[in-house]
Amino acid sequence: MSKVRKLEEAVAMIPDGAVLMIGGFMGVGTPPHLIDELLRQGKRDLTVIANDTARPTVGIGRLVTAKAVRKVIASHIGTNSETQRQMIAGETMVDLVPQGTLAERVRAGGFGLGGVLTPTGVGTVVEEGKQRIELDGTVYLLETALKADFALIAAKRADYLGNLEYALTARNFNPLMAMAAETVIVEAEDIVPVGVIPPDSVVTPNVLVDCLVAKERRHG
Amino acid sequence: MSKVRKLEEAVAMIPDGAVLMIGGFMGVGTPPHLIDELLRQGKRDLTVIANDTARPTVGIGRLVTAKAVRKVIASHIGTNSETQRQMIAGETMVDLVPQGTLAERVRAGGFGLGGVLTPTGVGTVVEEGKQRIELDGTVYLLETALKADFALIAAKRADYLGNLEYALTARNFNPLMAMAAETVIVEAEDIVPVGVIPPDSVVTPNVLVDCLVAKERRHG
Amino acid sequence: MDEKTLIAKRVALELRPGNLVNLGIGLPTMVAAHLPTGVNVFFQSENGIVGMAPVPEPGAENEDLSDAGGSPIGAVPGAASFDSAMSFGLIRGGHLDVTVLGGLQIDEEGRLANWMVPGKMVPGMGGAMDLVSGAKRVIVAMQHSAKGTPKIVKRCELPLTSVRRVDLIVTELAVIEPTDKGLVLREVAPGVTVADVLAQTGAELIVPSAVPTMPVGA
Amino acid sequence: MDEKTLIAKRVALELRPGNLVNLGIGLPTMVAAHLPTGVNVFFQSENGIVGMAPVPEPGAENEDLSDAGGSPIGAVPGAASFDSAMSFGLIRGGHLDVTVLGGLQIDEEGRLANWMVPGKMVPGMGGAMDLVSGAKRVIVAMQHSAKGTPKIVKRCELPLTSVRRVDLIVTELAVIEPTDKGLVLREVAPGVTVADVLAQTGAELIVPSAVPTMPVGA
Repeated sequence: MSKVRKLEEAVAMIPDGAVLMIGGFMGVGTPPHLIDELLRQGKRDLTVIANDTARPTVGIGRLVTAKAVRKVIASHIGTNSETQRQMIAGETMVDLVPQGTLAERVRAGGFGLGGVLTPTGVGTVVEEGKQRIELDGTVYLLETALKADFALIAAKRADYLGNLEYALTARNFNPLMAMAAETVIVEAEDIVPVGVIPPDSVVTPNVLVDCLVAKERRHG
Repeated sequence: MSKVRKLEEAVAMIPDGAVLMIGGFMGVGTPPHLIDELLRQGKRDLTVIANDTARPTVGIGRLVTAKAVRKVIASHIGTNSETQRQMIAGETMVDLVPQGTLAERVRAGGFGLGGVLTPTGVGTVVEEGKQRIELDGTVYLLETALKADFALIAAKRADYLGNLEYALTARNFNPLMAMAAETVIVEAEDIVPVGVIPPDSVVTPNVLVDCLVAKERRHG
Repeated sequence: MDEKTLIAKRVALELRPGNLVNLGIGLPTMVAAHLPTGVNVFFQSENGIVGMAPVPEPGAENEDLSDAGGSPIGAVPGAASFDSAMSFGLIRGGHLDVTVLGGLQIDEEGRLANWMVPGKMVPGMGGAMDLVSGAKRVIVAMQHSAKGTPKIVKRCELPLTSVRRVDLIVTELAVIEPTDKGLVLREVAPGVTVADVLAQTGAELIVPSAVPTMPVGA
Repeated sequence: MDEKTLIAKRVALELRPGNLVNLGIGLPTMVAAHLPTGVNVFFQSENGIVGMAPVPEPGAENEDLSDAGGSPIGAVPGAASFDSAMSFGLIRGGHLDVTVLGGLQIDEEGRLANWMVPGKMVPGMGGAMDLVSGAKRVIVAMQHSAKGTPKIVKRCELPLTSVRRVDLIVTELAVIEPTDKGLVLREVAPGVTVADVLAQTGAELIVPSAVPTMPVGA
């Protein structure tokens, strides 16, 4: 049962209005062809959970610029003037979450935890509407789990089964998101035979991956 | 500033009564020479946080058999009749924690979280004395962070700086514990030059490691 | 076919190609040897691997590779190893398709007790509580009675492993499905009658008009 | 020496051999270029690496290796890369020795505001809140005033980054240490008087009998 799918087919599974987690940090580790294809298929009303929206012409920023996104949950939009404009104009909802909290909330979703207690944000605007819990004299905020319908993952290498490896800072949110979504779609730079990636090097085990996007044939 | 220390020296840092996290699962991934040396130096009144106490003559079980341990926090003592005997006789305190909860509590300690919400244990004896928190109709237990004075870690390879790699199922609790203790002492099967372990293969970054136990010279 | 093999064979029919499966120590471990032809699954061992397999031959054991009981194992091509937090993330996070566990008692609400006998046996819950709370499907594989005493009871006297209702109970006598209406008798073993099952069960069973025989070959 | 270089040089004196250090975007990044001789530290970039370094030469950039601003970086031998949860585990868990951040305002309680100006600038807090809450030592490196308006104030009007008291403030005029008694003037820049500092500060400063000059070379 191969997981390899054509790009169009993989992205066609995603309906308008879906909640997407998209890996990447300022575009590094964001799956470029999946973004291309979301745009080509004209998806609408997406909710995007991601670290940032990069720049207006880069990565997730392109979805914002194309007005494909209804809501963003991110830690940072400062490098994307268009996201800020849409937020201030009330065109796009933006939920800002401290980066470490965002990472833990995504992880909690994927790891079956209801949430975590973090000291980050206590006494700031981030605290609004949240439960404070004091333990041994330290105050924490209860931050709840996040889940998604789809995770769009960029990997350095995948084997035929879907075991994944990432490279350097392109790893970032990808392995966390691959745990936290109903359906996991992976764009890998290389697809290699089973066994090429040794067990200790696998960061995302194959059982988490639903769909592996076939490489574009650039030659021939 | 080398982190490499002689075995005696490294273990001499640990006072009687210390709280230790010790890696390993049924002895696999437990640092054997560190256990030997704890016994040789006659440590007493230790609190040991570990997955299990292996068997009476294996790994952490040897500390229990030698009555070096005052308290055990573990998920399983079923393979060690001596731990069970000492528990029933009231000689050793044993705190039993579901394995996944133990992993998250150790991780929370190392990751600066106050605790996590888990569905595991709800409605069972594990719930006693704990806070129940309901989110969106699901009940969770609030499980709090664990920390230790020392972590005793078994790694497959360390580089001169203290970057660590683990092998197969010998990884288990080791990388979690390497985050959660004030002082981290590592016994590595091999110590290799910096650069031998590539950045993406490092599981425990060197900045977490305080002390690397020199290899025993078995020949020459 | 002995009773344990019968149970293992019947449980094996519940597994689907590609499933991630965790087998408990003891009887459940036997399921691996009875996978139907063409059904490839991935076995997880909660100490940190997906893709466990038997050691292929004596002498090929590896010190760094064992199952949750500490016994040497092997691994399939494409296996992945990870730490204990990730291992239980897979279990608790709903990524584990099936867990097969032994049981001491199961009650009419389908709740399992399998981790301790107060005053007698205090092994600790290990991964059992997480497995029962988190797996998509929980199958209990056990003998129907313990020394003549029914293990399927009105209400567990032993401490519960989880309040979650298990999905299926497979014994040497029957296949029983806990539902919101109660325990439903789904199949009887070859040569076993409904009356036999009822006689050895300490809880009320809902018996459909037709109860087929377990589809297990000799 | 320009003002920013002065600040960077002074901050660099706070770093100790072996420290794990996170430098914010902008002025704090300049600290890396001014490490005292013999002080080797590890720089973390919160997008997932310990051991970041400049790209050694043009053309050696790598698409998979960037800083938290998305700009290409290099790495030292012995660097380690990891996911975002681990990166913030290092920060929140007390493993990060020093974070150096810019500031918009700091108040008499040593509380920092540096992530938004309501109605004007809504970039999001990124990693700043975790860094200020979690690092062992928080150093704010900033210019003393913004267009003539003091940035060190009685009480922050801008939304706080954290209620945690920062450990040191380094500006082109002074080194100020927030304590439980208030803001203590520790050093003045070469050629700057105590009166100069007081005139450009919007908060009360505790001035010891002797205030030495910043030990920074030309």
